[in-house]
Amino acid sequence: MKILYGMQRPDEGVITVDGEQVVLRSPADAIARGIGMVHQHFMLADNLTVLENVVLGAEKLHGIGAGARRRILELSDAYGLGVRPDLLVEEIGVADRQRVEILKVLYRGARTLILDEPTAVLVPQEVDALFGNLRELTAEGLTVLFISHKLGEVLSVADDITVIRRGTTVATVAPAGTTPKRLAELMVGSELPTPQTRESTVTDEPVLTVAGLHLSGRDADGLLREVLADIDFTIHRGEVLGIAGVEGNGQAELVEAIIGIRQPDGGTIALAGQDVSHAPTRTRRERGIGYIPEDRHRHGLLLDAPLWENRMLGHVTEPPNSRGPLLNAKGARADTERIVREYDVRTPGIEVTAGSLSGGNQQKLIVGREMSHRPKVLIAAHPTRGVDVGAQAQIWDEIRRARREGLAVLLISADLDELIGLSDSLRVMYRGRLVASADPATVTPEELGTAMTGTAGAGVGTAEPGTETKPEPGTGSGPGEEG
Amino acid sequence: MSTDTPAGQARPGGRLLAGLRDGDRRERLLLGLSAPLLALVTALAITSAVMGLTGDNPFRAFEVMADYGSKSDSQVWIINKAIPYYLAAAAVAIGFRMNLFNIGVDGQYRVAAFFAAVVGGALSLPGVVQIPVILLTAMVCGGIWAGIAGYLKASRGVSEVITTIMLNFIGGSLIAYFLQEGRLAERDENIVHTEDIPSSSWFFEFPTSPDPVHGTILIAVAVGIVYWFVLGRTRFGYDLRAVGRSEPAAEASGVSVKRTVVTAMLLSGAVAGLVGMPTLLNESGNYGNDFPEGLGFTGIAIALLGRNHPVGMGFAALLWGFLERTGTQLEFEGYDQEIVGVMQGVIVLSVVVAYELVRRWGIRRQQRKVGEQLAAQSAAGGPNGPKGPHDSAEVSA
Amino acid sequence: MTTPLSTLAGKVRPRGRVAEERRGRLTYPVVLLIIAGALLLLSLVRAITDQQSLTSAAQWGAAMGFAVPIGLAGLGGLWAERAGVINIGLEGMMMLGLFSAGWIGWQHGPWAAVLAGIVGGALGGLLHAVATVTFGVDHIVSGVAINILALGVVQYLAKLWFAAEGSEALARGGNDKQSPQMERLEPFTVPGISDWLGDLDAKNWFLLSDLAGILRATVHEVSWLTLLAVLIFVGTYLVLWKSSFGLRLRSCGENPEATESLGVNVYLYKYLALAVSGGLAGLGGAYLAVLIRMYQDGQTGGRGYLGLATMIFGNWRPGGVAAGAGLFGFMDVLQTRDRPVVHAMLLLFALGLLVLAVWQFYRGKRAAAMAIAVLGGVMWLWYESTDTLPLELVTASPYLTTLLVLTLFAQRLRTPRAVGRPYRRGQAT
Amino acid sequence: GESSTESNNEESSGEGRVGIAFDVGGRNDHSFNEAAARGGDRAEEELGVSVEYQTARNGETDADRVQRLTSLAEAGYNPVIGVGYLYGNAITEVAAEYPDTTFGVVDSVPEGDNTYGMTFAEHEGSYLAGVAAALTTESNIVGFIGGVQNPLIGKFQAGFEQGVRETNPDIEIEVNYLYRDDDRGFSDPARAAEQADGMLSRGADVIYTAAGSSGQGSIEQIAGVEGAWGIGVDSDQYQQPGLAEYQDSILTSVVKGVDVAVYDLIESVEEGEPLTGHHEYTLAEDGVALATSGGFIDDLAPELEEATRRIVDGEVTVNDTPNP
Ligand SMILES: Nc1ncnc2c1ncn2[C@@H]1O[C@H](COP(=O)(O)OP(=O)(O)OP(=O)(O)O)[C@@H](O)[C@H]1O
Ligand SMILES: Nc1ncnc2c1ncn2[C@@H]1O[C@H](COP(=O)(O)OP(=O)(O)OP(=O)(O)O)[C@@H](O)[C@H]1O
Ligand SMILES: [Mg+2]
Ligand SMILES: [Mg+2]
Repeated sequence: MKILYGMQRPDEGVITVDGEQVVLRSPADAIARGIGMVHQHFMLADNLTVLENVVLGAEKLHGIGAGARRRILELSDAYGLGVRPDLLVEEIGVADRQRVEILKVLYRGARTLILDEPTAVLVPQEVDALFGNLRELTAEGLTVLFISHKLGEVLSVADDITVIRRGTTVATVAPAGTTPKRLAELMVGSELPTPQTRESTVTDEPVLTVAGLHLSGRDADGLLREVLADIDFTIHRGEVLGIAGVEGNGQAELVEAIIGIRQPDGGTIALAGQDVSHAPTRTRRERGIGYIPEDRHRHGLLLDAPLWENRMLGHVTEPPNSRGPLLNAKGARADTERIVREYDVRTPGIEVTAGSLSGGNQQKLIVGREMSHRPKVLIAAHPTRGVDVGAQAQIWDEIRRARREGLAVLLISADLDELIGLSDSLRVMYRGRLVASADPATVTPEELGTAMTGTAGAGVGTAEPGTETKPEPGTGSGPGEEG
Repeated sequence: MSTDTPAGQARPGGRLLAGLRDGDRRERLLLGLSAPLLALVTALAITSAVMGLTGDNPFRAFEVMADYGSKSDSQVWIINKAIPYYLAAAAVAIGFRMNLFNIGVDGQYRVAAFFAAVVGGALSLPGVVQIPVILLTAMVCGGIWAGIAGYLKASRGVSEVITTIMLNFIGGSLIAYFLQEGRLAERDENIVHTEDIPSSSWFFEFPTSPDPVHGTILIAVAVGIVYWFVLGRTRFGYDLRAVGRSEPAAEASGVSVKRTVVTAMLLSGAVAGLVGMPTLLNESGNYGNDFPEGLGFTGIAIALLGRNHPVGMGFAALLWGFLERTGTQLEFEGYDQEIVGVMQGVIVLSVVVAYELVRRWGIRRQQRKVGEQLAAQSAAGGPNGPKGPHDSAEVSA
Repeated sequence: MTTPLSTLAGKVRPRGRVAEERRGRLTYPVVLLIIAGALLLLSLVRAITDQQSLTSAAQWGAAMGFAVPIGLAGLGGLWAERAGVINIGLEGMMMLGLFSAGWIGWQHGPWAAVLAGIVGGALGGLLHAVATVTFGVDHIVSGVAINILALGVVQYLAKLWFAAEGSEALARGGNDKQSPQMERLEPFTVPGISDWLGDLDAKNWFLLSDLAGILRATVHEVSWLTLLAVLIFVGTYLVLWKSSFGLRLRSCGENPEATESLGVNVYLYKYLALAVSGGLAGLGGAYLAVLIRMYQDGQTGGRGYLGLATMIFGNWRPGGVAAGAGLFGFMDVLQTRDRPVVHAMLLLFALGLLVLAVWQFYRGKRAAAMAIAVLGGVMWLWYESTDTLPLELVTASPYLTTLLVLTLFAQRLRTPRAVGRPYRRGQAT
Repeated sequence: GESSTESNNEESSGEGRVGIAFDVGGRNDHSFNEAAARGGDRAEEELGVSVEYQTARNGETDADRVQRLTSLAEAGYNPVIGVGYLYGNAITEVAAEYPDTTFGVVDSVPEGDNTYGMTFAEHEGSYLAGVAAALTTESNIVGFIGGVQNPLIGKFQAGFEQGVRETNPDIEIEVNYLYRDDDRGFSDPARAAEQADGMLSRGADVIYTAAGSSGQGSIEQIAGVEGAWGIGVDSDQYQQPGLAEYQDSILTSVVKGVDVAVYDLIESVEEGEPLTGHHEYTLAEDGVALATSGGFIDDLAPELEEATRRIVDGEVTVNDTPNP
């Protein structure tokens, strides 16, 4: 995709647009050819307004003032995107950002849209709305290239499917003539693993008890806001508690509060009966909290450091990483070799930097590291995000194995299948509160999605997928709390 | 800081040989050596060009420098000169290793040396007691002066770059206030200085010939060893480096970033406090208005040159001393000694560029190796292939 | 559980932000109000202490003069950091500007010197660009290296070009620390208004005369370069915030990957930004050279670093930089021209802090209000119990003030998001 | 290995070679270095010696100065002269190593049998400047601007104040320094200009500036005001090319006879009877004097001569430290 969009140059081969062979040297070339791309990670500048983000690089079309605003509103109306041009990007929610990204592409008059995993952060209703938008686009005669790991989505939205594995085209199929199972086999070269887990290993021995947790924080304007409120839950030995929710509803803050990075202003956190509400992060981790962070690059690894130093991260006070105040490099090295072996981290050695590994292998290293210290409770935030199918299966396996041995897991994921498949019980988080609970045995992704958008109070399944149910965190649908 | 090479990791010299047998390590050693070589060659070339353009014969100049710099008295001089430089560099490097830019070493060592000199002049204890007291005073004062910046950064989020610059100026005023006849100083002709430290409290010298090497070199060596050991071998050092590499990751791993910031600034300041000691205890015996200034800024350059590495900084400090020693000699030969300033600038700039180029080349190589490995494994499809669901007992059909 | 999804009733409470009314942000009316308040305070202090020079035209004119080079350096820093590059090499670029201006100035006059200064500084900026953008060197490392290099080069060339035996430069007063003098750049005065305001100022009426004095500083014996600097500040605002060029440049400092993905050549913009950055610092150096009519070794005296401080102080906005530089200039001039006035400043600070305390109290921050009030009280006591301040304290006052202000307000600052981060073309995910 | 001194010995230790090491200002600093150079130049002409000039870098330490002096001594230069009080300690140290060489230092008093300390009675010269200022001012306000507040500049201040006061006690004296203990004060003309402007705006009409290169700024500022006078230091600033356009505002300069002192020392060594010890060049022997270029103080000659006489005769003792 980077090549198609001119960000990288191919060694060989040709690209043809509208029957004309082209050489794309830069994104500018691609844009000139009517190719537009919505990247896997949002490409937005938070501190600029929506309007500024959209017109950036295409100022010649309609200027950067009133003309541009008019055009944006026009486009937004025509495709039902509902974009408001004068908000700062940092003030709008994930789904809105996605639409801004699409608008950016449309604004440049692109005829070919590349969408790289656009649904990763959306709830099913938002996905449906997005697909609605895409169908409108294709109806207008635009070409859409849709990249996804989620096979159901591909099958439902695509007219034509190409499977790529390790840099080469494996097959091209029509959605009508294939099944998810067959697609999956094409992708991994073997059968699709599923996160299903049925035999309950839940005991009644509480490991992590959170009661009445309350957290408030200051926003960019210095105003006090409630971020978490009335959070109560208990995870027992052998239990996986899943938390569903649209991103930005307090999950990240909940994790940080449990880990001890944020100091809650109310409530208690108890680990195996001991109150750790005011213990520093290090103590909590020593007492048995394992942590697979949401953003491995930011929170899980030292990208510039070799693997064996990364193996110490978060556990530097524990053997085999140190003896007393001194590091035990030898022990850490040896143990890293073991993790690489046991967890199948693909690397030429333990001296390479963590940054040179692929995402999946980085994640396996993190999982291996956390599991090596026999945690009592594992906080797993999006443990398989952006990870290839093979690594995904391994990580699921690992969680299941540990759970059998009595591990308690707090699982946070945007992948509802993963959540439903792995969890023993489920909670839904919305605007900083746990607003609903569900039984993974019976709940469907759609029902969960409805609850996640905050319409759960209206009952189940009544919410229509569409613009009026879209969550708009940050757009101020009601008064906030002030301290 | 981000320019840290993997080769910048401290490793005991004893393992060097064993390391050579290891292909990976040999390569890193080669990488580590190629950067300074590349830089030195570039710097020589650029300086030659500058001298050539201005009508001087560069080769003759280099010859003069090499010749004069290798004399025994020059060597002693260079070593003595390098002692405070090394200490200043170490102070700066402690900050660098955790992404703090302590631009205020200059102010810290002056404040520290001043108060240490005052204390040293006021007491007349036996040397064995008094010298440690003086050193301790210096470290505490330096630590406090840097600690202010650390505290403001941790508690109020004020950039340490700005606070330390401000504190340099403020420190100058503080010293100026006290360094007056009738306050903490006395007057000797045109020089105002603190009371002389009793000669029993001077540091010893190594009776080398023709000139003695200052005993304070032991302080520099000790700081170097402690720096290497604490950063590379202890949990604390690991935490500190982790914060330098990624603050959020360190925080999540259980390091208290704020506390580490304050601690690092305190340590940096304490080492900065020692910068003035070689001058105070081996040369002047008091702090006067002729006390050297600007060593802190030289320290920054040397930390950059030596890549924050305890041995690297040693070489860099010696190189700096060499340039200054031989620069003066150039005047005798009809050259302008100011060319030394140009050389210093060019060397620092080419070193940082060369290091970055080599580092990036190393990373690209590493990535290629990772890729090759992956390709080889997937081609073999063998033992490490992705696990199918049959591996897992729990997957239901 | 009967339904697959049981709602925990009553728990849904919205958590959105308070509408769009952006509280606490500086809007134009607020800024005007603050300025008016400060003026009132100043008049009050002037009246109480009878220190006329607090609001005299000469004082403010000189403050502007002192502020300009610092402000230009700060603005240079702003250009660089808005494009995502930290520029700690401002001091070196200023030296290059100072030197180039001195070198060209004595031969071709002050305007040529200004041009040369800009070019000299811009060369330094481009060198920084080569190191940081093309070679990806750490920004601070490169900046420090440039400061060292600039000092070396400038001193070497000064000796070579201004002090060569038998040269014209030597004959005309050059030496290895100075260039020969250049012609004077005459300042301008707006005839009628200047005198009228001067009369008004002389009357010493509360507020009115103070205002007249301050305004007169902008029309009486003002350096053309000061005017140029003002235009550049306004121009910077317009270019960076009101043009598509500026939008692109700023987005390079916020999210270069996104900018690249929209077909913008990020390297080009960073190069341009650094050239401008260096050029502005160089202009600051040239300003000094034109002011003292020559290159003088060491005349930059850390102003580049102070510029960096004003940039942070000014929250990366031209108005803020101007205010920060103005504060430095004002405090510096105060102590240079008229030392007793600094004592009066204690009263000003005390009053200012008390007003701030009332404001914080009104906003519900009692602890902060108390702390500030106590500080203000101490200042008041200090003012009442002394007649003069030690020279050393006076000298340190601009730095102490900066430290104090940053300590109070640092948390409200907003750094460009991608500043200092290494960026490589084509590395976006 | 081999020390640099051993190999240098083969170079001639010939007669008639003089080494002069300047402070950072360098030989053309329009100040005391330049005056020292004049002395050296005169020796070259009149005594036929050859003089090697060396200049210090910014931020030097004693080690750097010791090295410079050692190199000169080792190469056989005799006498070796350090210009500026910072050379004091270094001269003491090096002189002990080279008993056969004569070492001189300006503005300091070194130790050792083969050393010669040349200091100047700046306060006495400044006293005369004060007298001239007091007799010239019409506003009865005069100013003193010092570059750096240190003992040396304090001598200038003390003498000037005493001279003014003893001539006319009603005159108000404004005293200001550019910096406290920061050598930037000797190279910041912009600041000196501003300080002069402040004094001028408060009515001062004669300003004495003792601030090295910074003085140019103050004199320029003074020249912009009708009827205001500047007083220079060290060299006769009326004669300086850089200040040519302001000649008409330079009332006089307090000239230090560094050139004479340096010449005397060289001559004594050439004659085989090197000067040693400490010598203060006083008003009595023209070691300090007021420059008369421009003729602006010609009509004050009687009063100035009277003041000179009283100092020389010891009727007046001039303070060398300012009253606090
Ligand atoms: N066979 C291969 N040859 C060369 N490079 C490869 C190969 N496979 C992957 N890469 C490299 O791996 C990196 C990952 O590729 P890319 O991000 O496009 O993967 P992806 O399929 O989009 O993965 P994801 O779905 O996780 O985003 C790229 O930088 C690419 O250069
Ligand atoms: N030209 C190449 N040839 C072979 N392998 C490559 C090449 N370029 C990159 N790789 C490898 O491909 C892998 C993918 O890198 P990348 O960081 O893009 O992974 P990713 O799966 O996209 O990770 P993430 O999920 O964090 O985005 C790395 O291991 C890298 O070393
Ligand atoms: Mg991808
Ligand atoms: Mg990827």
